[in-house]
Amino acid sequence: MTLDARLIVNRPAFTLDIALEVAPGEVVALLGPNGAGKTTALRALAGLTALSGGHIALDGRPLHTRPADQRPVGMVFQDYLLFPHLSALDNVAFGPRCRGASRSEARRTAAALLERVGLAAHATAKPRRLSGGQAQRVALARALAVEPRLLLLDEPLAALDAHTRLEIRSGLRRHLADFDGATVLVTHDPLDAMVLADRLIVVENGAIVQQGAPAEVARRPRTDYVARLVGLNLYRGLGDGARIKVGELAFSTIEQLDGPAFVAFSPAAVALYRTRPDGSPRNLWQAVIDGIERHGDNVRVHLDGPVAAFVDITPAALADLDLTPGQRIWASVKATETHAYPA
Amino acid sequence: MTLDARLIVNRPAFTLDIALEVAPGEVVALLGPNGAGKTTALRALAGLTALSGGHIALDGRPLHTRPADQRPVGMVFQDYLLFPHLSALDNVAFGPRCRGASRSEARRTAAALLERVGLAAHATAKPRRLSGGQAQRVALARALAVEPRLLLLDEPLAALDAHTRLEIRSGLRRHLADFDGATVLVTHDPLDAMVLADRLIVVENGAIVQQGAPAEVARRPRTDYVARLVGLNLYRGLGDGARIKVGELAFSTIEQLDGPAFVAFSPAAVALYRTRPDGSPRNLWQAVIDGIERHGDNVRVHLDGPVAAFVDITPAALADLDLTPGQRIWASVKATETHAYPA
Amino acid sequence: MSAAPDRRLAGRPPWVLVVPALLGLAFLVLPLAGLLIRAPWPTLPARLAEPQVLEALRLSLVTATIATAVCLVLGVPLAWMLARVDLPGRRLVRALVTVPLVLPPVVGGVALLLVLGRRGLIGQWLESAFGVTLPFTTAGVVVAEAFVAMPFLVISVEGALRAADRRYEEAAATLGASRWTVFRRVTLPLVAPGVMAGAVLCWARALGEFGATITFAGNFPGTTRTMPLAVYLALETEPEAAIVLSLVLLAVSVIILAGLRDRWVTSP
Amino acid sequence: MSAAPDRRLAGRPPWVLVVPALLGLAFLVLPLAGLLIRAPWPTLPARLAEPQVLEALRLSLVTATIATAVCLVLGVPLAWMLARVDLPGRRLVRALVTVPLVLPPVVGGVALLLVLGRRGLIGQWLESAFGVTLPFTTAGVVVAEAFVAMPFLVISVEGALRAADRRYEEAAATLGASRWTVFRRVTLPLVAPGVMAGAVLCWARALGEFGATITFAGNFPGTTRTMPLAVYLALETEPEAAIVLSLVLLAVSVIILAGLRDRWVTSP
Amino acid sequence: LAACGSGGPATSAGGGGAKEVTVFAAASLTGTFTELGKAFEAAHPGTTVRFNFGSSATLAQQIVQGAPADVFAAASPATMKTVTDASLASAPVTFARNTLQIAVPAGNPARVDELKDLADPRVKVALCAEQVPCGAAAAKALAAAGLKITPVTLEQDVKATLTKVQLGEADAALVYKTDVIAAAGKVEGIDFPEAGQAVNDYPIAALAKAPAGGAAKEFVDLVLSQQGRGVLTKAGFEAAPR
Ligand SMILES: Nc1ncnc2c1ncn2[C@@H]1O[C@H](COP(=O)(O)OP(=O)(O)OP(=O)(O)O)[C@@H](O)[C@H]1O
Ligand SMILES: Nc1ncnc2c1ncn2[C@@H]1O[C@H](COP(=O)(O)OP(=O)(O)OP(=O)(O)O)[C@@H](O)[C@H]1O
Ligand SMILES: [Mg+2]
Ligand SMILES: [Mg+2]
Repeated sequence: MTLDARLIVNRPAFTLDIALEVAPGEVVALLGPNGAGKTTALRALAGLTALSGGHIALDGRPLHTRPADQRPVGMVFQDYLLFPHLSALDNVAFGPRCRGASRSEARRTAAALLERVGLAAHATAKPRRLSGGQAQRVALARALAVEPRLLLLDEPLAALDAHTRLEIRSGLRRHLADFDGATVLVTHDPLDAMVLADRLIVVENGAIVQQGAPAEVARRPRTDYVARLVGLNLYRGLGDGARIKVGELAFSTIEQLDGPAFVAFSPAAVALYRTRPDGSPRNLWQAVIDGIERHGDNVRVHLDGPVAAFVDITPAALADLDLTPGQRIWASVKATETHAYPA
Repeated sequence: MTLDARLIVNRPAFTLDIALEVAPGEVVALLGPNGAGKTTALRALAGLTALSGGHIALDGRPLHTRPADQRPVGMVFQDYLLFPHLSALDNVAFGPRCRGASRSEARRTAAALLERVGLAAHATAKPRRLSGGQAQRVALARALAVEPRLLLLDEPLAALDAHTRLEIRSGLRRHLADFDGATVLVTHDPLDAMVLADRLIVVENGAIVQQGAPAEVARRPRTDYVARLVGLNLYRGLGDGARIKVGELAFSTIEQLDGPAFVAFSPAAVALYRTRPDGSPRNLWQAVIDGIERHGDNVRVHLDGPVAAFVDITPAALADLDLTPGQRIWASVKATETHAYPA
Repeated sequence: MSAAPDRRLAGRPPWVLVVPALLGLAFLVLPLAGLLIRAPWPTLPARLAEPQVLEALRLSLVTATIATAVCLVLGVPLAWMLARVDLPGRRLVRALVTVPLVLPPVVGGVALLLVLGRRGLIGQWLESAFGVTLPFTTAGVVVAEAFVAMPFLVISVEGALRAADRRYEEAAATLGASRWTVFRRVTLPLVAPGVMAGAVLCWARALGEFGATITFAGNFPGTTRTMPLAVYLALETEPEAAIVLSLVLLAVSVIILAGLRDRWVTSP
Repeated sequence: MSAAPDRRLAGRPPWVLVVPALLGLAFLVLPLAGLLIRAPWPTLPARLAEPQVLEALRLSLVTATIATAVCLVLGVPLAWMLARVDLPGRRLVRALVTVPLVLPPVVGGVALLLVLGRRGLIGQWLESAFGVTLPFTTAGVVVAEAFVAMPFLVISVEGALRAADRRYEEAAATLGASRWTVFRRVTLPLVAPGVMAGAVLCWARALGEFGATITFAGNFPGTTRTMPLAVYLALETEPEAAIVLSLVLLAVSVIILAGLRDRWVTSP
Repeated sequence: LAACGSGGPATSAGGGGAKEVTVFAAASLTGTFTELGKAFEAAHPGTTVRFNFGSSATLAQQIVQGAPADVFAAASPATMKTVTDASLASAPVTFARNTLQIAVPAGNPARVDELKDLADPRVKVALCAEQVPCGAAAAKALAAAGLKITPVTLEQDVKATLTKVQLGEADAALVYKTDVIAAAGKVEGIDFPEAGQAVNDYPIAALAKAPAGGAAKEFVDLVLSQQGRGVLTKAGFEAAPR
């Protein structure tokens, strides 16, 4: 393990307590809602916030006893915090200079890194003259210039527009792949996390609620937050063979489970009927329409009832069914479309 | 038309020149990359930035001659700008007070609006105690409290995390539907625009490059920016019956077009082959793999060659094909999967 | 939003900063120590009990406070004009605001006499029209102190206004607030800490004001003899008494400032 | 990021602000008008040509500038300590910094003598160890001016430091910068406008300094007679000459400040 | 003309029969005049004496600018002249004179005995500036002695000069005898013959437009009376020739 940490930070109204292990070359994404403690965790790793307890070990050596400027850590801040009075080159050269390199040496390192992120042409530009994407790449180069063993990125893509974001995301992906230290990335965009990370850690309210490979987390969300993030309906119930009891409903699933279990299904997998259908779908319940909104090319219907659910239908279906909020309706999901797993 | 405007703003290195018509009750989204001039357009409508030319008419009366505080306009700013020293209630009551209501009257209006956005319980909270989503709703209530004829929203969802965003978006959608004036919404998130707006106006570099219903824009992007936004590959070429010449390639399409034309297709519609396939797809070209990244559950492959393209394939396919960057490969798209339209 | 950095982890303050800082502090505070050593401690209680001391102290505190209020009423709008209105020749106006700072206070007092004295440009008219004369009255003390102290307020508040986020004012304008309403209900509450800091500087300067006061308002016990004037007179007869008076003035102001300043400086 | 609001559209400035602002400006500037009216214009050129005037002016500018430099060297680190280091009793220290502001300048001069004079606490030792005496020297003028002017610098710079975005300093720390490097290469460049504004206040105050200077450094043409001292003495015999000298001092400082201030105040 | 406006300054004659005499006096008279003021009040029940002590030049300026003063006691004929020139007072009378002494710090570290010792470049001498009365007097005395000395400082007033000696900054200074007496114990005074040729006269006058009218005259009379002379000589002033 490159990084092995237990981070405990106590604040008046908030406690962070998470354990974190990152292998060399691995990229771990911390995902979570606003105020979950993601930034606090990064700051604790960087030495900008004191630990109330726990430890941080990097390559086997304790890190939490050292001040921020003596940790082999590179950090990319949410809004980059490029020094406004220095050129892009001098921003990148700042770290090597602080770590003892001569001026010309530091500049050489900086120029090489700017070259690598494709910004050699902007070396002399001041940060205010850089676009968001360019600034992000300079910030990355600046963090990498100190040859860190641990790279920390706080919402590196949040300040970019959707267009730039796509490009910068793949660029970042490439740079992270080249980096052989541990990387911890904070984001609240699931797509960023999926694309960039080898492993997701979902933090809610200062504690880890789920972790695993991106695809695994996406397929088997364990909290409402994660389910919404990946666009699934999720319920927690009690398994009893091929049925999972959720409140007054019992979902039929193909998996055989006993004890506490989750059942998840996609909003597109739900079918709606004006009258009680008489067909194969095993999971059928009556619901009330809570709201209707456009969702991409489709329409998303919010259902209330024994369980709350999202349903995606086509505009044509909407017109056929003539749905309005407040209306009672039947909803069904085929057992084969559900996915159940132990809670 | 409620709003009929031609906005011209000249800046040293930038010129905005757009015409804007919004019907009563209509929601128009201004979509565009960073620096396109979206915020400038809103500020010009609100009277915070002077027009260099053009005009603004609201309900037939000229608006551009009046100072900001005398325009019947409500604005929701990107980071809400709730007055930090006033409670939520007093923030909302601020506008009515300024427009001459008595203190108790203004508070009654404000309380009713906070009730409507579901924040009656937080009326006495100071903005710093509100979550992002709550702050956004207070900002909306504040803007609506002056009973504007024109509602302007600058990236109303940008500051929220993905989780909160979903909820707030549908809430906002509901509130906008209730509003009978003209609404102009700025965003760079295509999903926000699709969900919230009746019509999209895409602005690039100070000028309108495309407008239309969301589905129409999504199906028939006219610029690279829009195409990327909606996740399509887009090329501009010369139609010649059922073929469109794009550089050295000629795409077969089902539409019959002559003259300048666009052809668009989804990344998922592209198939990749290690050797030249011998099958039905009519559009076939040889490309070089430029990069590979995870994309949700799938893998996105960037192709270089006669045309640049994104291709989405499953991880299984990736493993089968054993693709690596730099490799040469064959790509094909069925004519039925392409969509062509006049440029 | 940004978390307060934890200082325990920030490394020790570097000597290259601590040494000059301590030197600077010593430079400002050691002379005070000199006064303390010289103070006639045995006779101190008796001297403090003298009614004139209390009278002068009360007068000093009252006039400095009223002068600060006058400076706030006139200076905050002036700072607002400098920061927010596109004046032609704003640079000149701003430089003129510093005039009372550079003018030796005694000359400032003479200038005030020339303008507001009984025979002065405006004073003449004030007297004939309203029967108001300022020199040699407590009001005159306030005028002299306000004249000398106002630049500090104006310059501080202008700085705070320039640093404030203008977008709140724009938001208020879109809600229909006139510029006056914006100023009163948005700008002023937002820059309150800056105004407070400026008022503190202004008050301290007014409290220590001597030259303009004695020249413009004279030196009458009970009406115009503030502590600095009492110190001056004591210096004529009993230097020890002057030290005692100075220490009283300092003690009172340090107690008041130490009680108030942190709240103002630290609130964002 | 936020666009500069366009003032043409912002509506006319409200009278309720403009009137007090203009009153305030008049209050600060009218006394100057009084001086201008009283100035003996016919004899002005002859008076200005006197070599002592130029000598005093030169001395004033030189000492005020050196005093400002001293204040920068000692005051900026002190401001940094107050703003960035968790001192016990910081509120008291900050209140003590304002001592020279409240102390009547003449008493300030006496206090300086008690500490740095020939028989003073430290002056004694300075003389025996280094043969340095400060009173009656140009260096003494600088000391007196720096003593009186430093609080303005410290308070302004502390305000600027508190207003600065600390996160840049954190970013520098993660790049391996020690606190000194952070201060030198990040903090200082970022608060440069605040430091400049403080230096301007400090310089203006030093330029007008009278009481502490004459008390601590004395008054000798060429070495310690600065403009305010010349003005004061002229006032004893020839008020007209005093007015001329004051106007010269004011003109020079207004020209210098008008030439410099805007750049500093407007840079963010 | 006599009462200057209802909203007038605090020094104007108060109502209810109580009278006020406003005396503008040189700061060097603080001690003696305060004592005389008490005596005056004792002798004239119901009348209060209000003093405005300051630099003579400042006081003269204030009077010229319309200050409501009844009596002006200046530290030099020159400053009194400013007031008489403006026709605000007539016939000033010299009520006291002050002679110079050499003041040296207690113990006389520089061993100064007579005036010419001040010419020794190793002796740091503080003088008053020539613009103020004690400086003018010192210049006269030095001229009479035919001495040219280079002082280290030309002080704004005699107290400042004395402070320099008291604190040991200067080895010697030419100040008034009254000041040496007031600082007894901290400085030593040395008489010198040339002092006789540089006597400084203190003129006093009731002002022409004195709001207090006759009471002003009475105060001047008190200062000039035997009682007044007694107080002044006790403080080290020389009585003016009758
Ligand atoms: N300086 C601070 N002092 C006290 N509490 C703080 C401070 N900074 C943050 N907090 C609190 O700590 C908790 C975690 O905040 P943190 O900034 O780590 O969240 P986050 O997960 O990064 O959220 P976001 O997505 O909004 O950036 C929140 O409850 C927040 O209010
Ligand atoms: N105050 C200003 N002065 C000069 N130029 C400005 C100012 N504000 C913005 N600009 C420029 O005007 C152009 C349009 O900016 P605007 O803020 O309207 O873009 P936007 O579309 O809102 O972008 P974003 O998505 O980043 O908010 C940009 O080139 C920007 O640099
Ligand atoms: Mg965060
Ligand atoms: Mg914008």
